[in-house]
Amino acid sequence: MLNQVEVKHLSKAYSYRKLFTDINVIVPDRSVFVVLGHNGAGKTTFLRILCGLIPATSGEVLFTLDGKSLSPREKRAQIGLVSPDLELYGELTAVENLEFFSGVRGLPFTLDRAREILEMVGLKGRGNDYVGTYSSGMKQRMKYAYALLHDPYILVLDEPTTNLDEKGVALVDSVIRRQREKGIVIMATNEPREVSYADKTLSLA
Amino acid sequence: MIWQIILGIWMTVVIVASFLYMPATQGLGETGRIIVYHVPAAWIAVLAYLMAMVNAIGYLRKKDIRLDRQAQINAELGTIFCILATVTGAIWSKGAWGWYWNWDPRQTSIFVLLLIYGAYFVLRSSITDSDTRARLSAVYAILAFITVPFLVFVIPRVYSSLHPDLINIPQRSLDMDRKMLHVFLSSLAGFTGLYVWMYKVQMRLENLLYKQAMKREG
Amino acid sequence: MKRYDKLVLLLLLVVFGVGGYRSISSALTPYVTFAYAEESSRSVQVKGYGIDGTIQIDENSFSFEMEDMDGKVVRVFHKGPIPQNLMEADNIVVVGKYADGGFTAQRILVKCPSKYEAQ
Amino acid sequence: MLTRLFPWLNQGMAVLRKDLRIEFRTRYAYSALVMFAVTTLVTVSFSVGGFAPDTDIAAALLWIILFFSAMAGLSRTFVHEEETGTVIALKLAAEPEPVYLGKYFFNVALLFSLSILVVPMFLVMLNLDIAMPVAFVAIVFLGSLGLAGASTILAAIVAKAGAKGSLLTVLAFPILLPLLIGAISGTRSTMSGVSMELVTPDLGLLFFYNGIAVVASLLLFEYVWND
Repeated sequence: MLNQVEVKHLSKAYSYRKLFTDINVIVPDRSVFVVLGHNGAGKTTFLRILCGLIPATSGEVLFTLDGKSLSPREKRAQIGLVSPDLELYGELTAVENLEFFSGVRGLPFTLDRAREILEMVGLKGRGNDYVGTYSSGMKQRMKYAYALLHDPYILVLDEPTTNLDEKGVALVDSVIRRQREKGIVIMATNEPREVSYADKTLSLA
Repeated sequence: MIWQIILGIWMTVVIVASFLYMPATQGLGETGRIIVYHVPAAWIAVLAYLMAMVNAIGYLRKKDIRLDRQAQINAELGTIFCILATVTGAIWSKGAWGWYWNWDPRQTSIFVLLLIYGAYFVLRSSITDSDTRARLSAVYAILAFITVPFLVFVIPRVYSSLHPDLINIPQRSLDMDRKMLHVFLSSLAGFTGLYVWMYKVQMRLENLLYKQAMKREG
Repeated sequence: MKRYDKLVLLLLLVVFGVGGYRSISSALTPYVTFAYAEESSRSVQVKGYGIDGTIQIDENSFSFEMEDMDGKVVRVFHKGPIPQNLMEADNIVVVGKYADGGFTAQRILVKCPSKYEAQ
Repeated sequence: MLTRLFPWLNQGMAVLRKDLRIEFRTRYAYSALVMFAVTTLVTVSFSVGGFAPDTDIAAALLWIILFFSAMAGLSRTFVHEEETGTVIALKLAAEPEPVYLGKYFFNVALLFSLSILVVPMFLVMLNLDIAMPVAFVAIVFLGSLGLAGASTILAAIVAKAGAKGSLLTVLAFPILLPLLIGAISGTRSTMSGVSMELVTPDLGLLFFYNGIAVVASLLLFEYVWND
C-alpha cells in the first residue's frame, strides 16, 4: 500500500512578502527529507504548513497512508513535532505532561509507558520534576518524549539538536534511524551531520 | 460622474420636497417630516450590516481577503447610517412621545447594535496581521449576531413597542398620504443610491491602498 | 468538524434560538401590566390606552382612567399639563408607581396613531 | 454526533484537569478574579454604609461585580498558553472542540467558585434578604454559567489578538447584554419576592442563552483556534 507525503504547488506569502512559491516534493515511505536554507528562508514556516499549523497561501500537502489520503484531523495523529518554539507545560511534571497529551489525543495512558518513553529520551528518574525546572537540554529531550508519545508515522524536526550535548546528539541519531525504519523523517537543519542522513533535500532560497 | 450629479440633484429635491411639497402629518404635526430621513437611514443600516454579515461568512468559507475589506466597508457604512437613524429617532421620540430616550425595545435594540459594531471596530484596530484580523473579526461579527439576533431584528417587531409601525399588518398596506408616499419612496431610493455610491468609493480607495502597499513591499 | 456535526449543531442552535426568542419578551420589554405594578413596589412602565371622558382636571394636575393590556382599568394621576393627543393615541405608557388602588405617573408617553395622513 | 461527543468530552476533561492542576499550583486566574471581586464589593459596601439598597440597585450591583470580575480572569488560560508557547504543542495534539470544551469547563469552575465566595459576602455586607432563595440560586447558577459560556471563545479571540488590556470587556459586553438583562431582572424578582410565574421567563432566557452560546462557540471555535 502507498505511504507518502506529497507537497503540491505550495506557496506562502506573508501579507505582501513572498516566502517561497510552487514547491513540489514527494517524500516516499521510509526516508529522510531535509529542508535547507539560511535563516529567514522559510524553513520553519514550511514545516508548520506541513504540520497544518498555519495555512498555505496556495497549494496543498497530502498525506497518504495505506493508500488512503488523510483528513486534517487524521494528519494530526500521525505527526510528531520537535521545534524550538514549541513548549511544554512548565507547571506540570514530565509524567503529567505525557498524561495530558495522551488524554487529549484519546490514547490510553499508563505510568509504564511514560517511564519507557522518558528512559528512551534520557530523562530516567526525572519524571516527577516540573518541566519548568529542567535545563534547556532536558527540555529539548522532553520535546522528543512529546513527539514520540503517540508513535507517529511522520516525525517533523526543526533544528533537531538545539541545546543538546554529545549524548543528546547521539540520541537524536538513534531516533532518526529508528523512525526511518518505520516511517518518514522531515527535518529543517543546516548541520552537516544531520544533512548526511538525507535521502532527499530541498533548498529554500 | 453623471450618476453622482443626478444623485445630488435627486437628494436636493427630496430634502426640499420634504419641507414644502409634503404635508405635515396628523397627530405628529411638523415632526412627522423626519420620517423621510429616519426610516431610510434605518433601512440602509440594516442592509449594510446584513451585507457585512454575508461577507463575514463568505470570508470564513473562502478565506478571500477582499471579502474582509467588503465586510469592513459595509460595517462602517452601516454604523454611519445607524447613528443617523438613532439620532433622528431620538429627536422624533422627543417630538412624539415627549422624551428623547425611554429604553423602548426599538431603542434598546439599536443601541446594542451600535455597541456590537463599536466592539467590532475596536477588535479590528487591535490586530495587525491582516489574515488574523479578517478571521477573528468575522467570527466576532457572526457570534454577535447569533447571540443577539432577537434583540436586534425580532423583538421590536413582535413585542409591544411605542414605535410606529409603518406597515399596517391587517391590511397589508402602507397607511400613507399620497404626497407623503412620493417623497418617502424617493428618499428611500435616494438613500439606497447614496449607499451604493459610498460603497463604491470606499472600495476603490481600499483597492488603491492595497495596490500601493503591494508595490512598496515589492 | 464533519459536515454532519455542523448540521446537528446548527439544528441545536435553531432549537435554542426559538426557545430563547420565546422567553426573552418579558426580560426585554420594559412595559408591564397593572397587575405586575401592584405586585412590585418599584417604578414601572405600564402600557395601555386612556378611556374617553374620564379625565378629571385639578390645579396643576389631572387624572384619567386607563385600561392596560390585560383589560384592567386603573385611575392614573399625573402632575402637569395634559399631553397632546392623550385620548386619540393608539397606546400610552405611564411611568411611575402603583399605590392604594391608583397609579401615580411621573411621566406619560404617547404613541401617535400610525397613520401618515395630511393634517 | 454522540459518537463524536464522547471523545470530545473525554479529551475536554483532559484539558480541564490540566488547567485545574496548573491553576492550583499558580493561582494565576483565580487570584485576579477574587481580588477584583473583593475590592469592588468592599467599595460598594462602604459607599452604601450598611443600609440595604433597593432590590433594583442591589441586583444590578451584584451582576456588575460578577461581570467585571469575570472579565478580569476568564481570558487567563488562553493568554497563558499563547505567552508560554504551549499553544503549538496543544494545537498539534488536540482537536479544537475538546480544547473549547475543556477551557469552557475550566471557566465554569472558576466562576462557580467565585460566585460561591462573592454572592454570600455580597448579601451579608449589604444586609440583603432573599425572598425566594431557591430561585435566586438558580438565577445565579445559570447566570454564571452563561458568563463563562459566551466569554470563553471571546477569551480565545483576545489571546490571539495579543491580549490587549480591556479588550475582553469591550467585546463581551454587547454579547452578554441579553444574559445580564435576564439575570438582573431575575435577581431583582427573587430578592423582592414575586410569584414564580414572573421568574420563569428569566430562567428560560438564561437557560436558552447558555445553549445558544455554547453551541455557537462550538461551531465557530475552529476558526479562532486554527490559523
